[in-house]
Amino acid sequence: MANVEQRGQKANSELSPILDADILEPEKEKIAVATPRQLMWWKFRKHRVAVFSGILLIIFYTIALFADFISPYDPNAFDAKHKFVPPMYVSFINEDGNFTLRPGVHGLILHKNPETLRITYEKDKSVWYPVHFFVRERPYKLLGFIETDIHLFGLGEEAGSDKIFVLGSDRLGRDMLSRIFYGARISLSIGLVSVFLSLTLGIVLGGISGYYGGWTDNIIQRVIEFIRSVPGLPLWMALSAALPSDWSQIRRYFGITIILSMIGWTELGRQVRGRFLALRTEDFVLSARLSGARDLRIILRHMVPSFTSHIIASLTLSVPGIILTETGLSFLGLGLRQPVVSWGVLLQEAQNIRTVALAPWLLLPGLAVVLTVLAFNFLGDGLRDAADPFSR
Amino acid sequence: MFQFLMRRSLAALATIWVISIVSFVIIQLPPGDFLTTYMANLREMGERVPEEQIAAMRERYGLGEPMFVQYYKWMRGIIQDGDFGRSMEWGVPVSMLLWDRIGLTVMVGLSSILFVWVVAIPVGVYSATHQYSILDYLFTFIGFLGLAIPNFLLALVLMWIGWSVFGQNVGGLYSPEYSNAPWSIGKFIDLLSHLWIPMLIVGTSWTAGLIRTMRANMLDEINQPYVETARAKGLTEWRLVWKYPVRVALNPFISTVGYALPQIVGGVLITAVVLNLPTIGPLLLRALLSQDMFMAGAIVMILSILTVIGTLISDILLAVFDPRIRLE
Amino acid sequence: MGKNGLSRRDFLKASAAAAAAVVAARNVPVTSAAPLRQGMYKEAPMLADLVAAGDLPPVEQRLPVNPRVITPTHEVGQYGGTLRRAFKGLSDRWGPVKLSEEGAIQWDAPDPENATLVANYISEWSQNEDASEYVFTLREGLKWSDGMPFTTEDVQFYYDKIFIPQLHTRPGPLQVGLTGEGDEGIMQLEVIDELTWKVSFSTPNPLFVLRFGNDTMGMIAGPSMAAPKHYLEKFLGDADTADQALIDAAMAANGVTTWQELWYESGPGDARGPINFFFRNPDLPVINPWRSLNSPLDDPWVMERNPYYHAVDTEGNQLPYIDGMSHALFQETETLNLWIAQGLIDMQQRHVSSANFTFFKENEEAGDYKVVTWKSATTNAFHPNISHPDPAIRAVFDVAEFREALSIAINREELNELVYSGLLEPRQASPVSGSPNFDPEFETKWIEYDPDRANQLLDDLGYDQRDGDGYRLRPDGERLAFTITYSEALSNMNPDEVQVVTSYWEAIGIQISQQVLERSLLEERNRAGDIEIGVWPVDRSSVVMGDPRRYTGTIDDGCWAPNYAIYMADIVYGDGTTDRPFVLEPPADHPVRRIAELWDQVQKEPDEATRNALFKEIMDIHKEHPYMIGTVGEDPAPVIVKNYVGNVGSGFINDDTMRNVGIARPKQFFIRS
Amino acid sequence: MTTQNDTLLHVSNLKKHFPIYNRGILGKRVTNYVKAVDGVNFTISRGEVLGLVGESGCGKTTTGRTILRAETPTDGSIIFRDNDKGEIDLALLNREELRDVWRNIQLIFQDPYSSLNPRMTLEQIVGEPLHNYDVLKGGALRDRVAELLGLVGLRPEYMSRYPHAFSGGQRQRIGIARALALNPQMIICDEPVSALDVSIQAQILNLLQDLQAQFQLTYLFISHDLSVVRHLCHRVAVMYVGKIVEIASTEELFNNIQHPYCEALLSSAPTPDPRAKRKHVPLIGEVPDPANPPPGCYFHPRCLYAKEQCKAEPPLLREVKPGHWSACHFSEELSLGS
Repeated sequence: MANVEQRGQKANSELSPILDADILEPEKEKIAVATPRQLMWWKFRKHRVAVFSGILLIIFYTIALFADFISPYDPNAFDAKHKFVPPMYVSFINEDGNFTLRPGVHGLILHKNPETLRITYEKDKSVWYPVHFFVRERPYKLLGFIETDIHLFGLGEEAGSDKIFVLGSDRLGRDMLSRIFYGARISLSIGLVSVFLSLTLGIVLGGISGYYGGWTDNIIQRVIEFIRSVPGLPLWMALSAALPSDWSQIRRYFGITIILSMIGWTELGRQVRGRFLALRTEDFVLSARLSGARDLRIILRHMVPSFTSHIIASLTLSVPGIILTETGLSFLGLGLRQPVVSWGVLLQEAQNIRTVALAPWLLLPGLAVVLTVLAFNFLGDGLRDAADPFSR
Repeated sequence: MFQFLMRRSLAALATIWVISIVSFVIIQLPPGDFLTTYMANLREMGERVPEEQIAAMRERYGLGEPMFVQYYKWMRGIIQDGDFGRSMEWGVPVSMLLWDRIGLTVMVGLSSILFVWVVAIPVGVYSATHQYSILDYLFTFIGFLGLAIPNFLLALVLMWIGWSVFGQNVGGLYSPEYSNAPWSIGKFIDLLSHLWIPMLIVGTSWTAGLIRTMRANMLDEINQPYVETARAKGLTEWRLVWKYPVRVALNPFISTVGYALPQIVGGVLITAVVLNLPTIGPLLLRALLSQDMFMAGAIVMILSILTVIGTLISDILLAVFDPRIRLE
Repeated sequence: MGKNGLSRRDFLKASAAAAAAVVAARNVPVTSAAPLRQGMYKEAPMLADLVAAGDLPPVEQRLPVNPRVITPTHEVGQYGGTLRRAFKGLSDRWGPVKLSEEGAIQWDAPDPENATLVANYISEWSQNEDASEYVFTLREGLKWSDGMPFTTEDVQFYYDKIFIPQLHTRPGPLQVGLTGEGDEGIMQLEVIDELTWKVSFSTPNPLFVLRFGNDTMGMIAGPSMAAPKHYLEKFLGDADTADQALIDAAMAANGVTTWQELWYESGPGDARGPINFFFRNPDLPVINPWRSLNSPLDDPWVMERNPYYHAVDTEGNQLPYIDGMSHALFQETETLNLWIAQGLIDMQQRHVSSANFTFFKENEEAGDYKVVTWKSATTNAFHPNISHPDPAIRAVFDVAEFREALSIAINREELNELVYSGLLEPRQASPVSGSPNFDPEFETKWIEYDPDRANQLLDDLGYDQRDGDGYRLRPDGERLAFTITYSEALSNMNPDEVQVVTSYWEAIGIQISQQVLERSLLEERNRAGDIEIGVWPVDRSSVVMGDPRRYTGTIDDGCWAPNYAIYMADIVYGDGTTDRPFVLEPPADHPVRRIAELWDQVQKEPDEATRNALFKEIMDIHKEHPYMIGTVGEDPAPVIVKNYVGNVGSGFINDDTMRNVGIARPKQFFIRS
Repeated sequence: MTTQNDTLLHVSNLKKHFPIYNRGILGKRVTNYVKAVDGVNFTISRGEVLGLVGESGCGKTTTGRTILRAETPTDGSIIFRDNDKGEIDLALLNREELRDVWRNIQLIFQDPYSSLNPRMTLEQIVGEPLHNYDVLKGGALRDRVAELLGLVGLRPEYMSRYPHAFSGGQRQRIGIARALALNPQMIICDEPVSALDVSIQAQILNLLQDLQAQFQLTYLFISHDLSVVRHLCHRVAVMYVGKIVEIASTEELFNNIQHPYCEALLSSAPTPDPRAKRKHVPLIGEVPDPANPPPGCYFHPRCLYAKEQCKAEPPLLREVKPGHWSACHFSEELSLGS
């Protein structure tokens, strides 16, 4: 220690002249001291579609999180008087035919064909219900702990048994809008949870594989090759079909999640391994070791940060696959089931061409799926492009 | 080359062996043994089954014996007699039900791959040669859309349009009048007129990825000096592009078939369920839902083996085209 | 009571009474109508051509001396045409089978009002005083579809090689040939002459004919109690008559490795094998109106008329009218629905669900068909398990007031409207209107929607405390919470109903969770007896005595006291050797003990009045405080009938006991040219 | 060689062989070895700068890294005389013990781009060793980093910048600062200037030289560039295919070449003095594959003076003059060099 000080003193007195490294102008200096995350963000910001997709996804996830606040109705509340109501036009013309600033909907008159029992609705121009905001209705726990009964919008008490169906209703008179919102909870979270599991598996196994190499690497590589060479869907179908059917829906949800991630981890594992292999021989990793860093610090402080951005990008790109698979499995009747509401479950209910011909709005959950998947793909693309701000 | 072939074939065999174990596990997965399921199915159909018969079947299928003995018996049956076990639901050997459908499954799969290639290669080349043009963006967008729309949803929407607009049931692979007819030109044309729908549905989800691959490969190649040289020699742009860069760009493209195959099989499967195609897909779904596990296990196994073989073939093709692969 | 344009309750009041009358055993012979004079028979043009070409003997020689005469439902029909139908393939055997099966005694309904058991390929039958002996006489000159004579040798062959009496060491529930008293209870056969045979039992078996009418006893869709010996004996691998070349060819064609497997599918005696089941063997001689032309693995599977069919219409036209049937294969019911709407189906009842009523009706014109409605002898029901292994749960469910509260908490009108478009009838789980056991009081027991009273009942039972989430608490402080266990395949019952009923019960403060099981697992769990509330439609509610297992609780696929059922099965059928574990014995004075005793007596009681009175007592126990909580029932069972198809009646009862489509007598359906 | 007391590092019989795998039908098996370092002996005295020269692929970088134990040696010993702990054989140390050694031996990398973690600021990079060995913390660490940056000619204000803001030369200075952080006794400079522009090279070399003088550092200076070595080193060792072929003081070596390879190497290098007349000895042929070196003297296929003996008998490194070692059978007979 003393030695260091002493030498330091000496060095100070004999400083070599400072070389003419540039004093940067503020703009460049900003870049010079920018953290990698900032650089990535600056690069990402330029990718308009990706930014837009990101915003869209934030909106979707917010909806999922606050589904009970935003949804006008209980997603499972049926209503014999409002089966197959088509999406309603929100109108600004009230019952007197006057324009108002407050949006509202007209009442419906139900007709039932006595022969075919077909139900049709006619707009009742004489009745107009304004949409109220922050109405007090069925109680719920916001975010699971705040007890409240305030909902974003609704028709309020004056509408009696009449309802607003922005996206129409299904065969049991359930509000499609509320169902899609609630369905987002399952469908969007299953992607994240599953990706998280995949990531854990992928990082642990891929990391072991890549950092230690040798026979561990060999075995893990063979497993990955095997999983990738087998057609996934039949396998997932078989595995989900084999989930004990006396499981509760929650267990089933996690069962499906685990099945999805069992397949999903291979791609991540491969990438993590590849990164580890590449990084392991990087000079800066060796230099860290020579600087006395122990394995854990090398992995966590040096290796992991330098591929997190890539991993985040590939994670983002693997979420849609999982969402699609969940939707597909539920659609086939092998995934989640009623009364759980997920987009796949909703689409399974739309499987029926006859029903869809009568009520095409039942396909709307499909639109939600497509938008989400598109958004994730664009976002992932943007992130991937931005992931490597140091590319020389 | 011989070493390469041997190595790949051995690897494929090993994979198939693991698949057989996985399939066997699938057969064994449902709670209880398949006999209880079978009996329940019989009762659903209105049969009454005496206990004696149950005991007789238990004996016949070697139930109660250790797992590996059952596995051994099952494998022996497959290898010796092509006997995949008996479909509980249909009451006949699984193999009797599968072969026709496997043929059609392979056909739908191959034609989908063909479709993907026929679309993806020229579009990819165009996108690369006309980078950032309006059509390039359009193709990218459509491709992404194809990637984002689940196969079954697309099938559903097509069915719905077919039904509500044209009053036509677009499902199936044949019109009713041809379904039991022997092969003829008429039947073939009829088949083609039905085939394009599943082809389109399965294809859309894959063309996107392949267009992007092709475009990227082309961009890499097209900026190589040799292209400039060729251009300087006065080759027409058309010949210039198609003669060299496309060929080179195709190499990594061939290798994508290997990993695309498992996914295409999945796509064919789920589409077939919606469109009621007489392929293996609806059979698998039904087997799974009714826990007809010998059937399900056999289908998973056969599909997987087909995939492994397909991948092997594409590997070998690639090695023929691109000798570097062999050394890897 | 007419509703939604559908007739209700005008169904088989009379018919079922008639059925009951048949069951009321008489010891006078029941014979078919007198034979028509020779030379008056007419035949289908396609057969006439064959006769003219010398390939077929004339119709008089093909028909028995005294053919069965069938009165057409509406009119004398026309010959010709192929009826297009759909099926789900090999496993969907009951569709084609019920169309064409031929029992010695068969249900017959010239109109829905008059369903009776009649002699079919036999000319008459009789029974002795105590119903322990039955004598049957074949129609003289009856022939197999290959022209070979049908004799009592075929009956003996069936008894020895297909029924195989040695197999039946222990009786199971409802086995037709058994009475339930050990070895002696097994049906004994005695061939009297070429046309006559006798079966006997060691104890009275008064329900034999009734059950015989709904079971072809193993020879599915074949003649009950007979098999074509001249053909089948060649396939008996261990007999002198064996033809090894034929056996080898059949084994190869069917992918089996032993000759026994040609005979059975699952085990000895099931007669569903590839060789002795007409559905799978086009070469098998039959006496059905149609015979198979190809394998059901083909698409479509087709049938063609049997030139030797033994029945004629009132004008002497040999039946059937229709030349052939063609079954197209479908995987998803959805596909069938589209085919129907496109007019590709000529007549179909199986797989046609009332859930799609509106769709079928709306496409009547496009598809050129009519939707005819029948009525299913079914009531959808929830089954609280009064024999649950947990005494606390048992104590909740086995209280009439609790079940009443559950029952009246259900708004059946709304449920009906919501899930079934108002097509079904709110009712208690009870025999359907028109059944001999129909009881209007039973039907309406506890069905009035009254949530206030339901809450009051629960309060009075001591469930008046509620927790923070608003659920009722049991006196022991546990939440009043149950799991409904059901399968998505519930015949015609829509799983949506479970969602709706769940919300009704939640509304009276009972927490309900749901568990969906694959069907076989549901049965498994039901056998294990630990389901809390099961869901299952109560079917077989027309001629209940023919198959009363829903009410005795001894059926495997959903019942109200699965653990007591083991005990009851022991009393009713058994010799104490059932292999199911004896979980729980009903308490000493429990009504289920009485039900078991009563049913045991009913089965052996030769006197009709006494038997009916005993059986009524069983139904009255159920009526007093229903164990099965019925919701809505009497499903209108839509039947698709192309406008050019004639003689398909409407308003028939749709029940397994009466052979579903079979009761409309498909052999007299015809296609108008 | 120099007296034992002054010896800081004594490398003897150092070997580093890399296995070659062949993917057979049934997996990998080792078929051969690349003998990257094959029995290297030398010593370095305290305060001495030893140059290690050779064509690329001759094993000089591997030698450096093996001494540091970034690679595990196949055989041999690496005796390091630590100030406090006395003599240690680096070849025998485990990972934890090596951590201690790395306080005293450091490495300067060839590539200034890949050797700096792009996700760390200068402060973090240069402070890393101080942090890891718990030498300094917080403000003191920051001060020391500032001081180190000053030492290598960088402004302390740059501390919060990331490497991407710096040029190659500047980056190499950062690497040097990091190597100096713990006041090591010895630094292995692995071609520290070969990746830099020629104009920058001199600056860095001067800096290294200054620092060496200032702190009495010991360098193992690895380079393929003879002129750089001549300029900087006290002694020079020349490597060829995993072996040292000649070792002597710089003056001695450049004036009195004893090995034909060195002669060829020297004659192909540009000389700082264009007027100096030198015999031009072309270096013909390829460097042999270290997995399959030729028999006898590895250099004989390219040697102008090769004789029969050279093809059969591998020459030993022997002291042909006091302090001048050469591995040629005929060192004494040949008259080489200028």
